[in-house]
Amino acid sequence: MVTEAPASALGYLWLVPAAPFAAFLVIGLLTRKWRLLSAAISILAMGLSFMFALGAFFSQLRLGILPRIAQFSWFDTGTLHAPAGLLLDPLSAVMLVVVTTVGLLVQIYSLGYMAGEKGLSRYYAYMSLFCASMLGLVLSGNFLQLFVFWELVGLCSYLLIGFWYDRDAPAFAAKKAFVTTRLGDLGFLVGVVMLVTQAGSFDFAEVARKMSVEAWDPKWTGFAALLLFCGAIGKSAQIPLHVWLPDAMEGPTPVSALIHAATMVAAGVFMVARLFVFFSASPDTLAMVAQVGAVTAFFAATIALVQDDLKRVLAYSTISQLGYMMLALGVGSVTAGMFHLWTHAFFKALLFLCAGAVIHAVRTNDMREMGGLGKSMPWTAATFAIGALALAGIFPLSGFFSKEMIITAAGAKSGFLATLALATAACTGFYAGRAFFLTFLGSSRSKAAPHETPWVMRWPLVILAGLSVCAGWWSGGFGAFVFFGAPEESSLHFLSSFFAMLPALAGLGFAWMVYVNGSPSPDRLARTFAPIYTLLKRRYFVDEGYNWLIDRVVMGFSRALAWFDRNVVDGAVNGVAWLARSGGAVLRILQTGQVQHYAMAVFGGVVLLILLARLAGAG
Amino acid sequence: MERLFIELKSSLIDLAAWFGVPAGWLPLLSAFLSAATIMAAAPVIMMYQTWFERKVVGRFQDRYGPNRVGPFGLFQPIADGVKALQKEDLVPAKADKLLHFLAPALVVVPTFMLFLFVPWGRGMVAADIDTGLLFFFAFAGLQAPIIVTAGWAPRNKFSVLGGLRAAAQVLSYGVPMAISAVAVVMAAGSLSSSAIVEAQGDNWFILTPWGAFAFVIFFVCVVAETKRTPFDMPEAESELVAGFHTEYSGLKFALFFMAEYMGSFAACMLATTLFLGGWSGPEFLPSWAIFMAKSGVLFFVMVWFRGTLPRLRIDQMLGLAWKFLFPLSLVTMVAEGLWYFLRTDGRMAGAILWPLAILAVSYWILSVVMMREFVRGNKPRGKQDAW
Amino acid sequence: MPGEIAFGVIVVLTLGAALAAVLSRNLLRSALALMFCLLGVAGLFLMQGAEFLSAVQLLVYVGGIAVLIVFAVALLERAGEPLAASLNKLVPAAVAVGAALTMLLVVGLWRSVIAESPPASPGVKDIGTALLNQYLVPFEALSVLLLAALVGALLIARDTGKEG
Amino acid sequence: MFSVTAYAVVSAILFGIGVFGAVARRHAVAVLISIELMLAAAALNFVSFSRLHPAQQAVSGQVFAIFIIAVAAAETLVALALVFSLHRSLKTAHLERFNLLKW
Repeated sequence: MVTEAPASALGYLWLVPAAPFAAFLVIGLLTRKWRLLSAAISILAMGLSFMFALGAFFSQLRLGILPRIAQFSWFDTGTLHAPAGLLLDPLSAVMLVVVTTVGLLVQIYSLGYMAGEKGLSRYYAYMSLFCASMLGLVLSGNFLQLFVFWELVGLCSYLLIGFWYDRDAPAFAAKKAFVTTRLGDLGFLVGVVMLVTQAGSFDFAEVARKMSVEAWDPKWTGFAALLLFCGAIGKSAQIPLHVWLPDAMEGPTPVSALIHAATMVAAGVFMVARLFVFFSASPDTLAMVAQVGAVTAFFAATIALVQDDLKRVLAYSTISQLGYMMLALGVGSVTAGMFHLWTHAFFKALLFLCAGAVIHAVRTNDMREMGGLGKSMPWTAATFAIGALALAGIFPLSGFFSKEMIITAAGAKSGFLATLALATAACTGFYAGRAFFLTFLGSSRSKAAPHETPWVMRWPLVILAGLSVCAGWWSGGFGAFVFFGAPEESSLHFLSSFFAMLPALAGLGFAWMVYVNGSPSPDRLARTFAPIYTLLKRRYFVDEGYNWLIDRVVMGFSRALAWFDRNVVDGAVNGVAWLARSGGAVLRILQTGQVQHYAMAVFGGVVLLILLARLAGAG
Repeated sequence: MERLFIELKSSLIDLAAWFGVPAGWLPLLSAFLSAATIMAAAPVIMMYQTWFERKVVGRFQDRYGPNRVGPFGLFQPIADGVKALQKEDLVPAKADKLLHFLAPALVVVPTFMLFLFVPWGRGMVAADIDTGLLFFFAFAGLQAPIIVTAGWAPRNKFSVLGGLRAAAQVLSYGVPMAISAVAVVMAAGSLSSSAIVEAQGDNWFILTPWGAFAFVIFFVCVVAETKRTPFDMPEAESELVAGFHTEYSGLKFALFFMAEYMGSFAACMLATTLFLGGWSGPEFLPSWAIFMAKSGVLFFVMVWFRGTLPRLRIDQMLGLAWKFLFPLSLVTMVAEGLWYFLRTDGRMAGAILWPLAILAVSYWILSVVMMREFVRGNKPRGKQDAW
Repeated sequence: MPGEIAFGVIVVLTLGAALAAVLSRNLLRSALALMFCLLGVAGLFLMQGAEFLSAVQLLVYVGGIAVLIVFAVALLERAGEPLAASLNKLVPAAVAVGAALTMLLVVGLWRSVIAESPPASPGVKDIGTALLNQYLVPFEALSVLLLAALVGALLIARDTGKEG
Repeated sequence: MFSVTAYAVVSAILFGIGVFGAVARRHAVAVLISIELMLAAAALNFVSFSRLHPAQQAVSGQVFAIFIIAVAAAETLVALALVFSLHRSLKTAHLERFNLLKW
């Protein structure tokens, strides 16, 4: 971020976030009544946004790594400079493509999935706003804008998770998502304030420049970065704030796809990558990031092993994959982290949309009631298989390349982290296989008559499947495009790479044995490892722990506060109100309602004024 | 003959100056002399109006009219006056005594004032001021509150109704009357009555296309303003006994009667001034004689109306004022403007045709609308207004 | 001298009528007194050379407003409103304030030296020119106001048909 | 012609009488009458003081008086309509009864 390309080169980039936002306004204000028109407006706007994002991406690719910035001074208080504008560099260019591609496909897919939904206009308005906020976040060049869009993304995920607000579960899930991420956002805000007040500017480049010029204490910067990381923990659902993401499955499935692949959770990873310069200031912070990432990846993967709900499996897999990304960032490889984000976006969107198609067909989330769907839904089964293999990291699908990059990067730093990553890869292979086998193979356990998806839902799957296959082949160029510090060479050594693929293959094979061959049978496994099984099934009792904490500690404290509020604070307020009311009761005797009394007062006042003026004039 | 009255007045003033009246008082004396003349002449004119009317209406109804007192009944009005003086002054028990006494007296005063502002002859305007016409209308309008008071004073329901009707009528017809006079004011460029007469010369305003319309409107309004048939709703015997002057007898009644007749003659004089060239005419006759003759002819038309036309209903009458005469008088104003500018442009044919065209078209439209209204209005439709 | 007499007569008429208007127990008499008072004011206009204004005062105020008020009184009275007890309890205060205001104004006027310049009485033409040039916008606004008042008054006073 | 002061004094007295009536009279129409008195006093002041200026400004005073008269006409019209309307619903025109908006 030292040299800049001319700002005018940004051209119509502002349209990328502006088009969906305009769609949101138009739908919200004008076309609420015409649902299909709303959908068309939203998709058209997203398509426009997609075109311009592609244009920006390729122009950036041609230009190389130079960031382009178009900023104007929003306000300036003297000690604090707040610009507003757009920042385009390889990082945001990649994110633009991810967000607009997934956003567009999800919106098209929603046409089929949400058909007949009463609140379709509302749905598309939120979707547009969601994409617009994420795009704005990606293009932010300063802390203020970043924070605003960060919160907008949170708001939109709240609105969309709670889309069916008339049911209890989505309403609670939405609240949970909002409150949990808010916990992380508090840290984020403090971190932002620390950095911004120290530098006297919101501008990323300016803060970074101040940091190096004024040689800030690395410990201090590291602490600020750690606080920033809190935000990422919340948004990207890292341990211990991961609890909202599985619950967020209560939203419509396309929303889950969007949240998991491109918008909400990617924001945390993106933020860390964007502000990596501050993280890199302190090795301790980086280590912390890596540890949190690795642990999250492993624990989420183990939980995913035993879940019965198809969407929950995918949700925990997302948490796990996000852990991978954090791990990559923590070991210092922005390239690996972002590349995994890039590939993961496509195959996780694909998996969710497939899951949506399946759920659409069998009207349940429970894998125990599925099975044998491969015959009736060949397209979905095929694309899901591609997604699952990519998720497991099987050559030559995209997941292989990105995961490989991460494991290599982790291995260079610490053997423990690499081991954890490999163990996670094994688990990933197992649950990916398990999900596919339980859903599409075997005999049908479904009560409904499943059917293939309509074409509006099928084509996004096919396109995403293609992307899931191909996205990884760019691994060589990616390292020269998105990096921190020095360009990274493609570190693919075939032998070691295939060695790294072994755990995943093993996991897949084991899944095949258990769920297709039936020996050992799942039930026996569960009985044999009963304590572990229960622990995993109950997700390490994290939710229960939180509930206990909140019920006992927080609520007790709150009750004390409530007593104080009711008796002391309210007492004071009521006292003031009582004073005002009784004062009014006395004063209102003056208001007789007789016009002539008022007239009398007016004329009397005139007389007094004249007298006063005379006296003043005489004196 | 022409300057008879003017010379008479100036010689009297000279005489007073010779007797040592200070110069400051002489204008007052002049005003006093004019006022005295008017206060003497107007009642005499009024008396012979009544005689004239009775004679003419008698002819219309195929009878002689008054012919007992004096030759051709010429002394009949004097006999009537004596009779009125002798009659008992009846005051209803519950009447507001003060107002009952004041109203008849007050009603005559503004009527006398009217004569101040018309040019009786060349140079014979009692109060020759810039805004004479405005004052004429102002004093004509002054009658309305007094008549309401007169109707209210005896606390008789019919009287009140008569008074309210009279006020409504005077107010309503005052509007088109004033507006049609505005057309004349625009043409003459002055509000002074003598200036209006001089502006006409021998080209009377009634001979212009807009003037003809304006004159008809004005004259109809004048008839209504003075509450004469067919617009004598306020004193419609069949409905309200005798309207606002039901409870007045003797001299008080005579005063109302006098105010009415004097008012109608003053209105005729104003119509003459505005539209008929005032005192201008053949040179061998004195200007005041010409003026009186023209006004007399107009009064004859009024009598003619009375002998010919039946009475209107009150709502029809007010409708005529607001829905027909008022818009038409506005059109007259526009037509006058057209006439004026086309004439100064030198386009004489256009100056006549265009005003005629727009007046004819609006007349036609308004009369169609009005006829509809009348036909519909004849069927009872909801509640009629209380007067 | 005749001027002084005329002024005195008119002033006495005006103020006397004003007092009568305010004090009379009978509303119709009040209205009639108002009419006389306004006539007197028109006379004062005339004496100051404001002929046109005097005529307008007569035409609009006396011939229009006074008629309206008299009309209203006759109609209201017909509905059986007792006209007695015309003054309320505020009389002493009202007298005090009215008198104080008048005294202050008169004293103020008495003390101030008003520089008289040669009187100029604008004619009808001057006023007309001023109205249609310098004061055109207020003039038009006034016509709109009058129209609005007319329509508004009709709307407010219209009998909704429920009661007689 | 008399001094402006004389007319102004007359106007002041007229205004004072109007104030008294507006405050002390019971009947709405009587109050209206008193207000007319005050307005007339104001118009009289405009005309009187306009005499202190040369013709160009003197017109302004008279024009203002005309405006006052016109506004008074509008005001009377609406006020009477209100009185009629209130009289219909409350069966009285006494101002002290019109306290529906009290408190």
